Amino acid sequence: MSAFLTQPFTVVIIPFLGAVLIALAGDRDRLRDIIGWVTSIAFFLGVIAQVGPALEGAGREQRLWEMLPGLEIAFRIEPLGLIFALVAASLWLVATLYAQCYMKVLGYRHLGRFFACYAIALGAAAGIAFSANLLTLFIFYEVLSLSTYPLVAHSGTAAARNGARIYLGYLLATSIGLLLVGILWVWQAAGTLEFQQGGIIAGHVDPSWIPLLAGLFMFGIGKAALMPVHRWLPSAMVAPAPVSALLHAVAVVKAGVFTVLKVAVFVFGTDVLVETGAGIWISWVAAFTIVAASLIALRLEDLKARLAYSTVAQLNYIVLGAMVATPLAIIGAAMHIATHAVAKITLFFGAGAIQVAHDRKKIAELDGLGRAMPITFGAFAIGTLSIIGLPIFGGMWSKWYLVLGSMQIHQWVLVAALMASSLLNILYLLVIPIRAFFAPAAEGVPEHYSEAPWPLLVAMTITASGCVVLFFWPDPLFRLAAMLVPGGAP
Amino acid sequence: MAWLGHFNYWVVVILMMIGFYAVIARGNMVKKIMGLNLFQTSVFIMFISAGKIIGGSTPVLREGITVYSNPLPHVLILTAIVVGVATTAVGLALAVRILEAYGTIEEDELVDPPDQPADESHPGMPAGKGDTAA
Amino acid sequence: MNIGEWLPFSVLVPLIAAPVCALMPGRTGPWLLAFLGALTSLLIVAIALPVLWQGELSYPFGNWPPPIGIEYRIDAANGLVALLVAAVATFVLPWARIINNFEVPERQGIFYALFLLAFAGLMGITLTGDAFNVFVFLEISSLSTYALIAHGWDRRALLASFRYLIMGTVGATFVLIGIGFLYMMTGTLNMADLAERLPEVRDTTAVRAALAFIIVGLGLKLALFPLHLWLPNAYAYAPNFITVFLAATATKVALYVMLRFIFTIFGHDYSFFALPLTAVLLALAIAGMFAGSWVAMFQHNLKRMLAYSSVAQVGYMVLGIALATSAGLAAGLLHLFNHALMKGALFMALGTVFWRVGSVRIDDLSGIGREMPWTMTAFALAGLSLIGVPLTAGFVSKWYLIIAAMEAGQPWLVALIVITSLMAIYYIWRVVEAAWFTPAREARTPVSEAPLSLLVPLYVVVAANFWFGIDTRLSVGGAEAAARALLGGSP
Amino acid sequence: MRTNGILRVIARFLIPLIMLFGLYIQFHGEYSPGGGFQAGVVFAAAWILFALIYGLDAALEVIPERAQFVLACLGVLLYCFVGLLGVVLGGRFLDFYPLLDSPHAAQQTGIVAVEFGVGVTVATCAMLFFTFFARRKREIDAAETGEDD
Amino acid sequence: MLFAIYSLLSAGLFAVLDAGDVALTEAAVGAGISTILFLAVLALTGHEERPARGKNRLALTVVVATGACLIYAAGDLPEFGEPGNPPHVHVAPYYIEHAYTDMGVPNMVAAVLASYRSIDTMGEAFVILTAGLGVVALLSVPPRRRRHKHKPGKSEDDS
Repeated sequence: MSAFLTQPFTVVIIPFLGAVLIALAGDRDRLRDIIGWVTSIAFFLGVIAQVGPALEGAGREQRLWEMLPGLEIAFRIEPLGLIFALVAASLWLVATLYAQCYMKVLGYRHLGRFFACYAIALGAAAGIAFSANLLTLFIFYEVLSLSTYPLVAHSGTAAARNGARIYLGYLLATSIGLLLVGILWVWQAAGTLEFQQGGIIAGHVDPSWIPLLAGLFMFGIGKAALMPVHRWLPSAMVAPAPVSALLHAVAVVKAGVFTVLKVAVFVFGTDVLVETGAGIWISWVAAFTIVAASLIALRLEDLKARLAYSTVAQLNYIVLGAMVATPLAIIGAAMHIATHAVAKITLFFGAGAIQVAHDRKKIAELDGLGRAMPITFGAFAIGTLSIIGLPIFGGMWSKWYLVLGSMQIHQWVLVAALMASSLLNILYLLVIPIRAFFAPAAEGVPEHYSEAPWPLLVAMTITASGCVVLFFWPDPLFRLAAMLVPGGAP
Repeated sequence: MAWLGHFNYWVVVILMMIGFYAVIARGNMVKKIMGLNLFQTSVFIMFISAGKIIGGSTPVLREGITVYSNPLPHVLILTAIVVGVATTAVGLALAVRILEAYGTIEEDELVDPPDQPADESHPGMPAGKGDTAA
Repeated sequence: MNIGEWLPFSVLVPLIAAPVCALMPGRTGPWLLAFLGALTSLLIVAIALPVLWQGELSYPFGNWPPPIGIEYRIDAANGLVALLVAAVATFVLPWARIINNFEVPERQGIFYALFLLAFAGLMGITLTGDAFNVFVFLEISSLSTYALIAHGWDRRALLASFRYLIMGTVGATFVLIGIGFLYMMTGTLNMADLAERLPEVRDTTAVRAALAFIIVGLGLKLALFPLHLWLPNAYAYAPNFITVFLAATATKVALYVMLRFIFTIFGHDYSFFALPLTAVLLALAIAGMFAGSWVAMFQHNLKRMLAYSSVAQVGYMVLGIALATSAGLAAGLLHLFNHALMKGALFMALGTVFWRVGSVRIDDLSGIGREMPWTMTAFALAGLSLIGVPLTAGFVSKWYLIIAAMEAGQPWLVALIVITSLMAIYYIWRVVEAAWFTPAREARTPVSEAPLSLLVPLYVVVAANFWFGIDTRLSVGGAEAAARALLGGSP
Repeated sequence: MRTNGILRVIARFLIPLIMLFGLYIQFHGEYSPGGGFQAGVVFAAAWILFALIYGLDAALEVIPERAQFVLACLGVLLYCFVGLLGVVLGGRFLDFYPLLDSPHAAQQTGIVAVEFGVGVTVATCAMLFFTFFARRKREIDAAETGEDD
Repeated sequence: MLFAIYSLLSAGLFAVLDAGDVALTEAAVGAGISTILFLAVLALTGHEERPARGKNRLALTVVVATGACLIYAAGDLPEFGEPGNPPHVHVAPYYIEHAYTDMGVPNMVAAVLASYRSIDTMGEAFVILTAGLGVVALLSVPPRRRRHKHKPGKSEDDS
């Protein structure tokens, strides 16, 4: 029985069951909140239970059923997926605290639908994390796209509908138009879609075609926000803050870059990527995206939009790492999934808290607000520093390995892009808390203490401290990431 | 000789083309159905002429006759004729109803604005069941 | 008793039930009889199916050995199609009862008798092994279909029915001409016998013309682009029950007959050699896929939208067949099966909405998702299947179609399939958005959810979409067995 | 037309003759050209002629619309019944040999029976066509005058 | 009228081609029933017909294409009336030789129709029944909307 309870599929199914119960609970607030808590805690425990075996190198495997001949729905726990699942599960706990308060304070309606879709999105993320082959992954990838659509369109205004339409349009079009084609190509060539260390296409696809195939995958995984398929991410910012925080800083976008990493390591194989040069051209696109997105972010006045472009840039760190494909770069990319998630969710929480407390969205309106909301902006500052990659914050480690990895293959342009991005980060992110604390107050900003409700503050504090914790205790994360590359730690 | 050997067939082709042309080009629905009849009859003739054997006779067993024409096409065409008259009847019934509903059976005059809400004076139910059955 | 002896009764039972039904008064009796007739057919075919997968069965009528008499010759291919037709009839009828009481309140005895005739006609076309018998049963089903479509409550139903009658009769006559040529060249009408005797005369102009006439004639019936003109209005204005039934079965049966002629009677090596069939069918399929999807994107009447989408979906099926490989044929057959499931569910959901709202125009349905959540959820789920989202039946058939296109060395087709799928997303999502994310029009009185008696059958069909997207043994296995049966001994 | 005496007189002779002819080709179909369809149509033609001369109402008194409808259904049912009888008696559908011991007699019985079924259906359906089309004219006229205020 | 004459002519043609049964049927159906139906409907619709516009060229193309296809097919069709044609050497001889021995029926057409291919004939009976039901269903709806076009919104209950 306990063996069954800790099977991967059981973990994946928990949020789906929770979603059904939440939908049934509908508008009964208390009942719905309790179910939400129970679900997220159960999910967290389920993921935690996978860590031990995985660290010993014995990740569980579960084959459910054969959908088409040779194509199974199957799950397998491996280190990368576990990193992603851990991040999603632990941050869901925090986000539950945050979201239940946020949605009620701002008076949103149809909360049953909202939290049900929220839970489904998490379940889909777990399905992506644990999938053992491309087909299973693709299925949950689509479930994730579809289940987040109602969340983005939640408010039902014309702007929200329009944003949601762009959002879904980009994600479905790229996934069906490019990703699925890539998957079919792999299936046609290799005869399998099973993830394997070292890749499955080596020797099956003519090397001269591999750059094209890699392009199909990398642009097909629209959730990784490689330019020019990044437009959906700013569009998704019409969603309520908890959605932007957990889904568009963690679950959805990380599902994208996770898939990128997974495909790079387990479908192409790092050797193939390096030898055929397929990785390099895409890593250049990623580098371009990093710089371009940072430059765009500089010019944006809306706080959430700026954060969205920052996310675009940060996601491409991971794509870049995956495509550089040296062991250090892969480790850096895997770690960046976690470190960026913790930092970015803090920033979005902050943006939401500002909205709840003072209903402000424009950056110019935040001058001096830090004195009124010290906790919010303190957390915001920590998140920013972590993203920049300064010591005592977790973001440093992942950036460090990414830069090292790029140096190993003498791609100085990529190194330069990463460095430039750090500088730009200071310019467009760090200035926000600095001005909030030190600039003269903008119009209407109160001078006395007026913070957001306590659940929001608690949530932010937890994630901000997470940034610090990851600096001092990166070892478990590092060990998991190192298991991805042949020969373990470098 | 080949041309003469197929003289039956040329009749069929000409009839068929006339009938088919009437079906497509005629605007009047009754004329269309007449064209359809003509079109079908030409096919009947094709079948029947395929069953004919020169020097043969009607396939009813009689003393002193050894060569009979092929009975199978006759059977098929009996069926086809009935199908034809059945189609005619249904088509004409439809034409009558269209005449009543639109006031004309000329194709050119039958215009329904494509996206108008449904015509409400049809004997069918005009609007939904609403909440009455809830 | 041998199941082969019972198979013809899947046609005869509904056929005999029809005149009885016409004589019955009231509403319950005719409906029950129709349902029992369909159920009997379904049971007979379902029991026989495992036998059919092993090989073919023959039933000579009147005990006259073919080709003297007429036989029913049933193998995996027509077994699968017959199962589909019978299953659709059986599962749609429980839903249709309330719908019909609303849309066709009077003379239901005749209405259900006509339905039984249409149903039996389709079954007869499917099972028969005689070329002329195809024509006779084709006319039974066509004539009853014309009359059924005219039962629609909009006056445009009459016009749609008339145009269908003209085009359908022309199509049937074309088929008859083709059969006539075949008879004149071989002297037989039995399909198996024809297949045996045709190779002797295969290089004649008459046989080639016969193939052309039969393909054009059946192309009219199955709404192959550009011969689809009758279909959108016929589907849009027919009573909803009839729309569901036709959309799920009629074009499929016509397609099956075309396959039977192309592959069994003429032999696929001949068909694709004598005429440039691959090129022509491929071009028409692609044109249909794009034209259908494109027009569907701009329809206001949702039934018309789905009808145009059917034109596009027929394109997918023909695409698979045009590849002329066994994988392509299996993919086409699989889509034939799966498309029936998804279009059935979609039209059923729309019919349910119509029953409440009295309209299927997209403007009238804004906000309906909140008033009829279960019905519209069913629509959205079936829509996912139409788009081809994984875990649905639609995904499986598109998957096979794409694999078949790649195997046939035509990878560019993949792009076309993908693009039209994206168009499907657009037109399905338009409805979802109107249903849930648009405020209701003030002019429309709010409605409530449909009762369980409508929702349960609807969800059974929706569940089938997911069942055959997850457990593909029956559909894929059936399609592959059917493809083998159609290709016969030829490799 | 109804007032034309000559027509009436001729019709009085002609209609029974046509009906007789119909019956002849119905039951003599095995021996000479003719059979169910032709007989049915000829029989219906006689009735239609009657209706044209004496009026539809008079004709409907002879064979009411409901009777036409019921007979049309019964005609095909007779056909099916004969077919089923073959199955019940151990043969196949529409197998006439099991009907009687003598093969020729069995076949002839079967053929006559099914031809009769066809004849009934064809005759009554043809009458139904005529009834409905002819009556429509009257109904429309009535509706027209009714609406003309 | 022309239509009836055409039907009679074709009936005559059938008789010449040894198809007595078919001739009888075509005479009764084509010149009889169909003509009466057409007359009945023409009485309803009136005889005037507008000249059709626009479609003629398309129609001509389609018809010529069909005709071309038919003529193309003719090249290899067997010649008229030759006893050696495929239809006369396969299946049909069985009927001619065995119809009488099998069932003692001298009229081979009747034998084929009602026994050898009786399921076709049954189908045919059902076709005519279908048409009957269809006509009944279509024309049972009371006629009251002919003036609809001119009086939109007028209730139909006053008739």
